[in-house]
Amino acid sequence: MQENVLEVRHVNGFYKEQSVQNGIRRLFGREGQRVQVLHDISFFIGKGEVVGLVGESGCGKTTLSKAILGFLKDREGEICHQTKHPQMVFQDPYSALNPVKKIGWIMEEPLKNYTKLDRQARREKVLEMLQNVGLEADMADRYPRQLSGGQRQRVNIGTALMLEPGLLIADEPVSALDVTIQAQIMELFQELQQKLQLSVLFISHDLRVVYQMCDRVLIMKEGRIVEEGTVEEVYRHPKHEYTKLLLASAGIS
Amino acid sequence: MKYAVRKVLTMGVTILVVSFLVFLAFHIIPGDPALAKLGTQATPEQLEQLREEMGLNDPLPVRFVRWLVAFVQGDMGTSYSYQMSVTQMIGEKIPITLTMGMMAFGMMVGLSVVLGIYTAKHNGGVIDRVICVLNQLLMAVPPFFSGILISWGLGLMLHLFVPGSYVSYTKDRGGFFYYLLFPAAAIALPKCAMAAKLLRSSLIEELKKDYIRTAFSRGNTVNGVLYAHALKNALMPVITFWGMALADMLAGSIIVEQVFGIPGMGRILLTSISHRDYPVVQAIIVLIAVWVIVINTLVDLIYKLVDPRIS
Amino acid sequence: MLLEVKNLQIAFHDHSLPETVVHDFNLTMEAGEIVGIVGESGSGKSMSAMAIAGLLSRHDMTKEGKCLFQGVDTLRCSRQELRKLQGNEMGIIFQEPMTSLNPLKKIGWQVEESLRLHTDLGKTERKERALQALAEAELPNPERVYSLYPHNLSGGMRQRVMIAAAMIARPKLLIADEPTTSLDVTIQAQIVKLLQKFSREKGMAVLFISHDLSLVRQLCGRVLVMQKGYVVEQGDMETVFEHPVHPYTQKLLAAIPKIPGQGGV
Amino acid sequence: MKKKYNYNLMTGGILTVTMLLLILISVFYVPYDPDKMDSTAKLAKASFHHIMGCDQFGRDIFSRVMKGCGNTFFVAAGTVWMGTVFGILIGSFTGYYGGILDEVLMRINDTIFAFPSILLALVFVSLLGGGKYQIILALGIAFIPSFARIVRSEFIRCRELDYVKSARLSGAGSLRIMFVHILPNTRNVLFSAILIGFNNAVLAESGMSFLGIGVQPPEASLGRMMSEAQTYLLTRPSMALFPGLMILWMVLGFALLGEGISERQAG
Repeated sequence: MQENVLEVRHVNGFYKEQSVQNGIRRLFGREGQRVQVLHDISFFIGKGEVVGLVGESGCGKTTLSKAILGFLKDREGEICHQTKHPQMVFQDPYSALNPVKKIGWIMEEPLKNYTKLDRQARREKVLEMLQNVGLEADMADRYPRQLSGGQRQRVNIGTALMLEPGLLIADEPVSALDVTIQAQIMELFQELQQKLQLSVLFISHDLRVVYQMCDRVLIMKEGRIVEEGTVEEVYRHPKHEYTKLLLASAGIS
Repeated sequence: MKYAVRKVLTMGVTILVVSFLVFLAFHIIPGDPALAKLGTQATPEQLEQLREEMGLNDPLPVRFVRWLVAFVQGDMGTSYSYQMSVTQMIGEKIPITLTMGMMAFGMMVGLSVVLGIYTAKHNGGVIDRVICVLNQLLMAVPPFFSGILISWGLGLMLHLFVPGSYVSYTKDRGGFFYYLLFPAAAIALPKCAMAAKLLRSSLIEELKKDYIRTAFSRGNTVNGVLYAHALKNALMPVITFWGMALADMLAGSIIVEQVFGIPGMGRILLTSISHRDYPVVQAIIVLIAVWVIVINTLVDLIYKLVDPRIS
Repeated sequence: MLLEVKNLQIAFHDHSLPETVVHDFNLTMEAGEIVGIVGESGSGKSMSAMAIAGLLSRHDMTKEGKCLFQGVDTLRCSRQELRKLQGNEMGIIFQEPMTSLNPLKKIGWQVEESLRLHTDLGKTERKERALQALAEAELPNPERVYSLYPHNLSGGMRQRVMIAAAMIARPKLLIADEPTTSLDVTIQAQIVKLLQKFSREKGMAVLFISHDLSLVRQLCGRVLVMQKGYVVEQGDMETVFEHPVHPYTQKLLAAIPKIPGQGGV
Repeated sequence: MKKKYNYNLMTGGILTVTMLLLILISVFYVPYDPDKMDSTAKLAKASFHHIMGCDQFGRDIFSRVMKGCGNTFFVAAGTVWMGTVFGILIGSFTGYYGGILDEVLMRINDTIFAFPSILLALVFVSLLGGGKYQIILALGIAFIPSFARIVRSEFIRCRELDYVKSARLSGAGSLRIMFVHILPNTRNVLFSAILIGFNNAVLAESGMSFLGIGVQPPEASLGRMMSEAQTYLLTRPSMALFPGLMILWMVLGFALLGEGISERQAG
């Protein structure tokens, strides 16, 4: 058994409504009304493994990723990861890049905050990473608006990899892209994953993409993981009704 | 319904808080009301006695509640300078200023709707451009300048009215309204220009939206789309502006009353400020505060009526 | 023949060099037929569909060619003539169900709109038809939905409302511009089934625009592949998907992740 | 590419630049001492010596207009500076953190915001007394809420965007996220708010001076000049016209500039 990069045990997640009533309740030290969005979630990701997380909008995929990154304040259960700075690739290539900053500046940011490298060394690392994600070096001096969707997503992947993270969460990284661009980004992703032995939680609603990218898959519905297994297992012999429905809707099976 | 109750309750609380703040502000300032009443020749004993009579030695919250109760009952205190009831002093002036404000409001709403819709519909046309330039100019004119221009042009040159004169309501009803028409126009013009511009851009923005395309795809005429679909949506931000303008018009009237020599609230406020006649200033400020807060609540309620999304 | 588009060409003139976004677009549709147009963003597929629907009218744009719908040229005819078709003979649904409905009007009012504009049915009759249309679009509890506002409904339900509104006047042609793109997979499949049902039961033709090849495959009988304003390939669903001729079609099909043993798309 | 002419930007730019030039010159040079009364030139008509004529005391109107523009500009700039600085501070913290503090501050903010700024300033002036600096303080406080509100809503919009989450994952602290990542993104909105606020300040200041509670004599002020000129409206309308036109010039310049800039940002 390999060592696990991420272990999630019996996690319950809650979302607090931001209302005046709740604010007043908090003022008197009471708990506000909360809605449970994650129910008893348990899974693990091994080193160098890509795990897919499939579900429809509102099923709690994004909340789960927030919980893993430590952004969800109100949760119960254990989340252990071996890595210092887990990173994330976001769905929307447009809003994930600060529009008033240059690409180089954005990619440098993790190094500035977490390392003691000087300006020169940071610059070199950025240029190296640009090459790794298949972009020209002069991209460093451009603004996000001058880049296409595919190029932006390459920059996002590059930024996430700057710190050589042990764990990467990819939240629908290709669903906002055209099919042909999607194929290119997936190829790049797989190439980097193998080269750097990345452990990835790959969130997607597209079963075909998940099939190609992932080793194992988790099917999520209404805050619960309803099915789990290797991709082959789940796709060929789905057990849960919901998985069957998903596969049928996508024209697989 | 729950929404309305909540809004009205919030309004009540806000009015209380604001009037307390105003009350507080006018009690921190230096100056002794008893001294102001009796003059500097008064002996310390006399002063002390009057203070006791006026309740000035009681703690602040007690005095606030007493003042508030009296205020609600219509007793706003006594003016230092004129030794007469503030209620009486202001009471005569409120209808004048209010009439002028409402006339200005009516002018603004009417004109801005007509101009806004016309310019949005003929976006880019010659008349649209002319109106836009005019709007831009009007917005930059301070109300006292437009007042002076109206006095000079319509009053002195065209002899439509005599600048600086005022007709009392009791003497001549028609004349009263006629003479308030000009100051009302001076207040309304800049606001009207802003409202028309806002409605125009709001409509143009609205006409680009997806549901407009849907409306066309069902076979609506251009006018059908404009009036049945876009207008209501486009009016939302304009309603907010109208509300703010209505609140602002009282402030505008202070200046314009000065230009046209109208004996309204603005004039009393100014003289009271320069004479440091605090009871009068305080009463007027609280009244205007209530006016502003009530208008804001009304705007919120109208919003709720128009927009089902608000809860 | 229901629809005949001949040499449609659309160009923009907002820059000094005119930019042609649709070149030489040809299409014929028979009653009851379902035709798909696929392509990536910027391929001109939506532009062509909107031109056919008579919803493209910008002063900095020129449209050439012919687009005969029941003998009326929707590119040239007056707004008056166009209005008689839109919402009546021709229904249109759009990509974004969230923004395509007027947020301040009740669902019932919006579903009935076509009837109000094109027929002189009374209020009760209109309501009856609207409830029927909502039920046909498989919305649960039509009575309740009728008096709700768009923001009360989920994306999938709003798209059903859009379909009900488009179907209420029994159009002969339904133009669906990426109707499922912003919806979840399971809802997508339901919407596609719904369109299929309508086409079969009412003999309505559907022009289905999408970037999702697997959906087009499930729904359509014939397909046009567009790239950068050109129709690069068209024909039977089977032929195009099994034996693509044009390199771009091949590339598109290759870009879809394959699941061995499950067949292609 | 065919270039669309941005008339608003051009006109606004010209008006503003000439106005600023005029103010700059007035600091070093004015044709006459603006306070010097010349009994021989009382109510003099516009002539070669006095290009805008003289007022009832024989003071050169052109010189007074120049100084008055400077004073108005100074007050407006001070007001806007105060509003912006405190508005950014309050707006950014309440917008970024939210919660009960935000709730309370925004209630207060909304209430102040609902008041006509000139009225608030009147209250302050009645408490503090009139004068240039009192006006800046009074109007400045009255202007804070509008800026705070704008900054806050921008921060609320931005804090949910992915690039902020990405910055947090990159190890940026809250202050760095607020002022290095988010704040520069509010510049467009903030800039047009500053221009609009500037104009409101100009109008408010001249209005208060018109009422006699703004900039105090003998310092020249456009508003006061107009209120004095009212008496001579029949015989010398130009006395009111020139200061009025100057206010118009200033406000129009900034308004068109703002309009033009937002046009450019949009297109």
